[in-house]
Amino acid sequence: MEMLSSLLLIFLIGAITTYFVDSINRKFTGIIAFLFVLLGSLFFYSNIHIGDVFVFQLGGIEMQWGINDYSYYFSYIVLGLGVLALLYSIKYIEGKARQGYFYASFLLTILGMIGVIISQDFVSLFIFWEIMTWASFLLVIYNAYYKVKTKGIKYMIFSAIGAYAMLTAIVFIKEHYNTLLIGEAIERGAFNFQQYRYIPIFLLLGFGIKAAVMPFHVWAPAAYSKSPMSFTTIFSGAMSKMGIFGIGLVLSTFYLQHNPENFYWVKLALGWLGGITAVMGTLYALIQVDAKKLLAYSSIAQLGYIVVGLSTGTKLGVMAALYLAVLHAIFKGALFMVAGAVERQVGTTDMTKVSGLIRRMPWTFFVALVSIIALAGIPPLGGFVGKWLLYEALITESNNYFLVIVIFFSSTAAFLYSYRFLFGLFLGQEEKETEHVKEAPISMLIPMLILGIGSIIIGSFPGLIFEPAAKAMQAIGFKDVTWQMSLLSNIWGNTTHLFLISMLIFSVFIIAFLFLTLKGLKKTRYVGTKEISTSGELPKEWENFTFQHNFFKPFERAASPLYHLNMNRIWKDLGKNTEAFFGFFRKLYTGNGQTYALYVIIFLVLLLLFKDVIFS
Amino acid sequence: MSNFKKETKILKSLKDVFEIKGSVKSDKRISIKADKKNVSSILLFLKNQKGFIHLNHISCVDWIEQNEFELVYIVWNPKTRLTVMVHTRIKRDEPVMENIDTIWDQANTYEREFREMFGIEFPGLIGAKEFILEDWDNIPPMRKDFNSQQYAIDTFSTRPGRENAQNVREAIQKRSGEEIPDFAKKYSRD
Amino acid sequence: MVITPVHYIVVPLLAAFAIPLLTKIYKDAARLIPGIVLFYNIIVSFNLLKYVNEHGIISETIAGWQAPWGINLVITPFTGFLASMVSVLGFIIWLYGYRFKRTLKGGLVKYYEILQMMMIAGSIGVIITGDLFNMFVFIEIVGISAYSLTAFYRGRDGAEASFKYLLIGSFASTFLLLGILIIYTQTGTLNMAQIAERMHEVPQHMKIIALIFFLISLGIEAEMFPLNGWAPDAYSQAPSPTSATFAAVVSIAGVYALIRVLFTLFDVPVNNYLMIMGFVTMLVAEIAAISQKDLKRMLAYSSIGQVGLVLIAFGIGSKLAVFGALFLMLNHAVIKSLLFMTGSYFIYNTDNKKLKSLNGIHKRLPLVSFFFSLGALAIVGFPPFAGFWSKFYILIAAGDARHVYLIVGVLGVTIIELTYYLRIVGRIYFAKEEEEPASHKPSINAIIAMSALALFILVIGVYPDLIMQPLNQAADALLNKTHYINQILSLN
Amino acid sequence: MSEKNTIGIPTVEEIKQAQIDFSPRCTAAGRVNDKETQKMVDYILNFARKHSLFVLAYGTGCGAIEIPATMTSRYDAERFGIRGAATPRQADILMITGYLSTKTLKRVIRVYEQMQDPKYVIAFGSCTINGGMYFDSYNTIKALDRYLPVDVYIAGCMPRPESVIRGFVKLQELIQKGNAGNGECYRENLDWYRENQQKVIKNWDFPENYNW
Amino acid sequence: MNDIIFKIGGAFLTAILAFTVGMFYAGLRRKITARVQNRVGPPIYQNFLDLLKLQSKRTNVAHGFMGHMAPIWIIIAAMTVLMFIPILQNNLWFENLTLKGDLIFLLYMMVFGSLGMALGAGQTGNPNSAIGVSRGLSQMVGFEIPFVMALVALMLQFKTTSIADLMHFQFTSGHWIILENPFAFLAALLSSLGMFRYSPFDIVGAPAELASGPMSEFGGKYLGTMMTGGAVFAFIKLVLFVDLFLGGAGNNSVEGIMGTGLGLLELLLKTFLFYMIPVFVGLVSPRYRTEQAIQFFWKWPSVFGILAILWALYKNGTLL
Repeated sequence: MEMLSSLLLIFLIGAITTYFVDSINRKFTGIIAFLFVLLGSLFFYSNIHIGDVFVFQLGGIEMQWGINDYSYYFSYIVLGLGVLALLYSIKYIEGKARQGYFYASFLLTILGMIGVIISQDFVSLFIFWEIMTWASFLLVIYNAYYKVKTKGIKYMIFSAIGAYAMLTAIVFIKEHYNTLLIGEAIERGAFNFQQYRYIPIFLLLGFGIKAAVMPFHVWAPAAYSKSPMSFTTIFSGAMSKMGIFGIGLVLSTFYLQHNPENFYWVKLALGWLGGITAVMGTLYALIQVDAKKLLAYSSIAQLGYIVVGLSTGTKLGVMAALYLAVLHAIFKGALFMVAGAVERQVGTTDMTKVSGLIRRMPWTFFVALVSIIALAGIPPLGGFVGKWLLYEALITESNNYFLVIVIFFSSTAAFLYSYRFLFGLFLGQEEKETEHVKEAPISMLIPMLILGIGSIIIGSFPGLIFEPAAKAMQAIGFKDVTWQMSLLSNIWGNTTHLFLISMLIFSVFIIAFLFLTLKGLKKTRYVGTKEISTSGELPKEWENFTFQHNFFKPFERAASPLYHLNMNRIWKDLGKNTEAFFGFFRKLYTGNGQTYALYVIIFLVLLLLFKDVIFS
Repeated sequence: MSNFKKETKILKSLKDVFEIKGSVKSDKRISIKADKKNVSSILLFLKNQKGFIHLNHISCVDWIEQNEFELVYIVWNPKTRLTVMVHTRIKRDEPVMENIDTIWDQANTYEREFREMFGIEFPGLIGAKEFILEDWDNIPPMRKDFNSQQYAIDTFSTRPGRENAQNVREAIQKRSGEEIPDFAKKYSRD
Repeated sequence: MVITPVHYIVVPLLAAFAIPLLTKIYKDAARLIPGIVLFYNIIVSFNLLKYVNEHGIISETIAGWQAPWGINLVITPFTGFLASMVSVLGFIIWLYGYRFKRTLKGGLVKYYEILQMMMIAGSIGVIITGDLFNMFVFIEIVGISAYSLTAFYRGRDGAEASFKYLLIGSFASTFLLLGILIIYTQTGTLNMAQIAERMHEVPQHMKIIALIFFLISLGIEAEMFPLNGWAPDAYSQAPSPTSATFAAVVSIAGVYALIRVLFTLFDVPVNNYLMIMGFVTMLVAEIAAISQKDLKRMLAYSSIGQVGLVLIAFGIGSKLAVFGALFLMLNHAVIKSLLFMTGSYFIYNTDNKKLKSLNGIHKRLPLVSFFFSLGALAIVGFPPFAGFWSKFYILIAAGDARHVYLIVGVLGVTIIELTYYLRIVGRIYFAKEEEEPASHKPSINAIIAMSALALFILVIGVYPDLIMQPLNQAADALLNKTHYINQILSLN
Repeated sequence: MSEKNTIGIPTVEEIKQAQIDFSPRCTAAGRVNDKETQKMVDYILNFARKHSLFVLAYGTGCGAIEIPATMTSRYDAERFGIRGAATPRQADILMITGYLSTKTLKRVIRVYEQMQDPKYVIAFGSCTINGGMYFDSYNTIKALDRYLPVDVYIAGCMPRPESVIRGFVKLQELIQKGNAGNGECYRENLDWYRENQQKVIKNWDFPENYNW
Repeated sequence: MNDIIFKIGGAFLTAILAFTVGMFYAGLRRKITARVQNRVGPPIYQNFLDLLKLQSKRTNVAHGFMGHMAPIWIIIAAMTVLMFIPILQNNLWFENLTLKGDLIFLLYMMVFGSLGMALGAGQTGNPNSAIGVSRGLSQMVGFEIPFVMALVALMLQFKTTSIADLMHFQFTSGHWIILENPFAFLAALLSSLGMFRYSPFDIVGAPAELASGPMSEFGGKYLGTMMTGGAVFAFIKLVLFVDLFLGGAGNNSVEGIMGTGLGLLELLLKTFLFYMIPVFVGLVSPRYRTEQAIQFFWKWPSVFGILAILWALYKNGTLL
């Protein structure tokens, strides 16, 4: 099918066009980029059908692109979020330099992601993976301040470690199966575990780094928070899901379908890594003062849940993971957009400097509120469904009981940072500096509202996501996946009726709201946040009493042992030691001709001395 | 005077360096009178050379008859347990005194209080702004020429029935003819 | 056969002598003639390559002197491929350097052009020659031009670098001559095919001693660790087009000589040696590169690292590995030329070789910055650029040979490489710096040259099949030793 | 107007009249419900109000030391439904415990205005009545009802907890009758109060309108 | 159709019951506290008076939309959770909409109220509110952990995540879970101390330090509504514990109204007895700081929680 290649071509042409349009007229760059992605998405959903396959030869290697249910499921994340993020970008990036660069990289990133999900052989998977990586690197360093550069390099190094681990695995897959097609490799079935144990491990490492799994997560906070927010939407919402995509693929193909007996240790290791990732992400999220960074750490934690879900390898667990993947894209996309809107309108997202934006940006707050509720997993929004599935999977199907506690700890502590985010930016007293702030422009609000309303709807009707997710699971080898539109049920026969809950909550809400609002309506005064009651003091105009510094200090003190494990520091030490070790080698080049001549002589002597050893 | 050996020694050493008048008041208490411009150097000398590291107190007296303020700096040596009181006088007309909150941080509090209550300026004072009083618009209240009672009557409404409260005891006496007991006389306001 | 390989030798030599004369007539002749010569070389190369790929090996004997003493030129698909590559790159580098230092006095430009041309011609000579002694001669031609060009700026640093190069280079010549001597005494011939044929008669200890001399001398030319101390200094002190030539042409010739000697002449197993030394070369070079503060020096170390990878690939020795190695040589030549070209524009504009001065330079040189970033991404091996494929094939080959540690090592070193290249990309684009107009905008010929290379990188990256066929044949030709011997012996 | 004393001591009636002139008591005080017909509702609500008195824990002067004694085991004010409230938003009673410097008065006024109707003021000790021992101080006000509407004064320096409880009981009686709680009166006569307040508080930086 | 009417009627009855009982329990607590402190104390209906007074406040101050919504979140959470907890076993009126009462749903729904109120408190702009919220949320992370451990233990031991099933198990077997898994009960009991937020875990709204913390800007109808919600929540917690550990209520064979009455009596008895534990602990305890409270919950209660899970696995036969 040429349709697949034309799809990629749309994005490629889009990238090139935007790059050049920018140098002609900056005004239309964003719109053109958006139109290209819209076109691509429409093209994808109208012309490309499940089961399409495109086989060709490139560089002597057989390649195959295709679409199955599993990749179709992830295309929703990539293209859906991509369209919204680009619509959002138009105003977000307006007025900044190098828009062509930005949009071209953006489109290339989307191209890379689409490529990853349509690749059905390992080489094109790797190629698109790397395109995605470097294009996103260019975006990570788009913001032109100094620290970004090193953070971008950090991201790139970890990505490269992952990618090269993947490449190693691919090389050995070629050696073992003598094919590079994923489907063929799966068909050839069980492989010699004693000898090739590291193949899936390497693949998992490669995908896991992109999914920011525990010891390799250190690139994520900086990369997520320093990129332009409209890109972070995709970065955290969709690109990290590529890691999830890969992990799911690897687990199902290498373990569940062919070697279920070898799954136990992987399940345990991956589950606990995911759990620790969730905990560490949460713990670090709640001590952040920058909203963007908070969200970045929160993304790591959420990805931890998804990895835990996948690691169970059961229907409910994988369903939870797939559901959470979409849900995380929805609410974290919305939240990063919120952070971006605040950044654009106010100029900073430092929560110690911003507060009380709710009156200035009510719609943005609405989106933030809805998304945060979804993130925290509070019914009746979507997050609860994901949490429910995850717990039920762990308790009823996976027998990983203590992991439940870890996950629950993380998700309870998530309330802390959820509140911190809303409070830090939107609640509290208004800053005098933010008096002039206006609501975000409409083209930024629309995508945010779409995502916000999305997380409300799928809270009551998770079946909307279960349907494609179930198909996707069948595509990777799960049999008889059942789902219901708004009813959750586990294998012990317990059910939770979401629509009923929503209706109940809604009706109680209506009653309570009417009661509270209508009662004494005339005598209720709505006053500003400066008029607080503490000790009768009248706050001065410039004063801001909002409690922002060391917000969760008590928790931090109580949990201080947990904060001792600082992966960032460990990696930094490792880097330093490596550099010191390198220093020794570097000194071999003294810059002195005599030394070099001596090397030649010594080398000659050595070769002559050990000639029997070397040339036998 | 042999009892006050240490005290005399300190006094002598002070007199050697500065132009001061002074005497040993009592056991371990030395009182000196210094010129305004010497005060800070005397205090520094005492702090750095003689071990009077602690500033006990600074007090201010309004000598309205002499048209002067008197400032008393009381410093203490914790080792020898000697106290030195440095008296100095400044003109009421130009109430400016050297700031010593660089020598002792705690002097800042006293000086801000004097600034507000007596109107003495201390150039270079840290936090030289409203301290205890809020929005004071009259002459500084602790000066002797400030009539507090009159100010209170003028500013704050007085409840009726209390206008001549000062004479109530006398009035009672007059009305009922009873004697004011001796012990009560000293509490009488007139 | 339309053109004979002799043209390779004759035309540049004649031109070299003609240039000083023609300069008297037409002032720009010194700059034009090398271009014409190199372009002619390209035509010759493609013709020959096409012929060779269709009809088999060409062996041309000059002046009727037969082996063992004669000068004979051999074009196989392998050498033909390398010769074409070197010619094309030589021409592009000439194009790039067409306006190079035209403010210099005429004489200097003249010498520069002659030396440059001689260096390229010499490299082609190394590649196409069929006997050992001529190889030595051509290596000397290359070497002498290179020494002179290194010292071209006549500064203290240039002189020092040149002297180092000369010092180490003279070691190379000496040992090469010694090696040739031993071989000649043992086999009685200098023709490589004949030597290869008679090699099994040579006693083992003599063979190995000769091999060691070759390894040392050609290792110096091929920049193998620890014999490559000259390279960074020479690269960084030479004029930028010359640096590009070093990377794209001279080092290729050096590697060719080493590989030819090891693969064709000797039947001693050197695979492990090549892999280990290649890996050490790569590792040390990249480690040295990461701590450099000087752009050209860093690129020089990077070149050494790439050569190390080429040696590893040849060390693996399978068809796919040699294919990958040739592909990598091609990519390396192209990309490194591009990097040196763009890097030299950075240096012109900052008057400073330090990396620090690159901060935010993209505002002044957008196109050049773009090319540099492209080259950086390509040389690290990011798809969809050309660099990816060569590395990929080499890794696949290593995987087939089950060299686990080699794969992990190479990829680990690649991470180091990636770190410093992307650090520069970061600098170019993203550190803030006050804006000033570019003092040296790239001239149109330079843009054409760089665009051609960039286009190559992109096109090959997206569609590698374009050069799969010649590469395949070249790899076959190198590996099929008996065919080579038989063909040449029968032709002579 | 009975005998006028020669030495100028006013009679009780004169004092009362002067008191009214000095600080007019609110006549509109203590309206519980605007609809007169709802007697029963009034009764119930007043009953609830009188038995649920939240005292703002705001000690202005030395009298604050009597409050703990009143609240704790010995005198146990909680049996009357009296308990402390932490913030003016929740409180019913503002208890001025002793002298008020002008600086404190400003805060007290603000706190009073932040409380929600119906709200009651209990002034505590002589100082709030006539300045007490601070009658000639340059910095304390002398009669609180010039600045805030006071429901109950408790005389004494200091009043013992018994007196305090007596004051509360008096207030409860007033509440039951519907005569306590002058928040609306304060709002109606705001100009008069503001005038007095601004006379004392020099740098007036309150918001223009009565908006909390 | 009849069923639905019964359900709705039952829902209202339950709400009224929860409200009344909750308010009376709060009054009882005040009375008991007073008696322990050798005081007379307020009448036990005192809280009704307080509520009536607060609701009859003539003016109210709201600090914006979220502040206005704060009590509503609490009411929503309280009513929704109430609807999902079976009050009496097998009783038409008091089984509500349980749908077997999913435990995970309850865990999350119970947070809904406090988080919503925290948002409202945040909007008031009072720093004390925010500090109180920070402490409250931190403390919540403390006590939720042992509580969840206990619940997971129960789920594992009885292979269900439904409260109704747990109740049914106790009803049919006659064994209360407090005996079946004592460690789970201990863990839950200790974390219930934190849940009720009485001393020593009352730093969240400590009046002297924080001016009643999150509620410091709420008065009048808002405070009254919050009190209502709090009373209902107290009842919910008690019923939850009784259902989970003390055999539930309504376990009698008497038919009709009498049966319901007996069941309610049983429920009141059990809840009252359970309620006395946090009340009396609160009476004799000083106040923990937040980090001390968290660390307390992460020490012994969590150890009991782990023991509970191990015990459940042992009973289950899946341990080892």
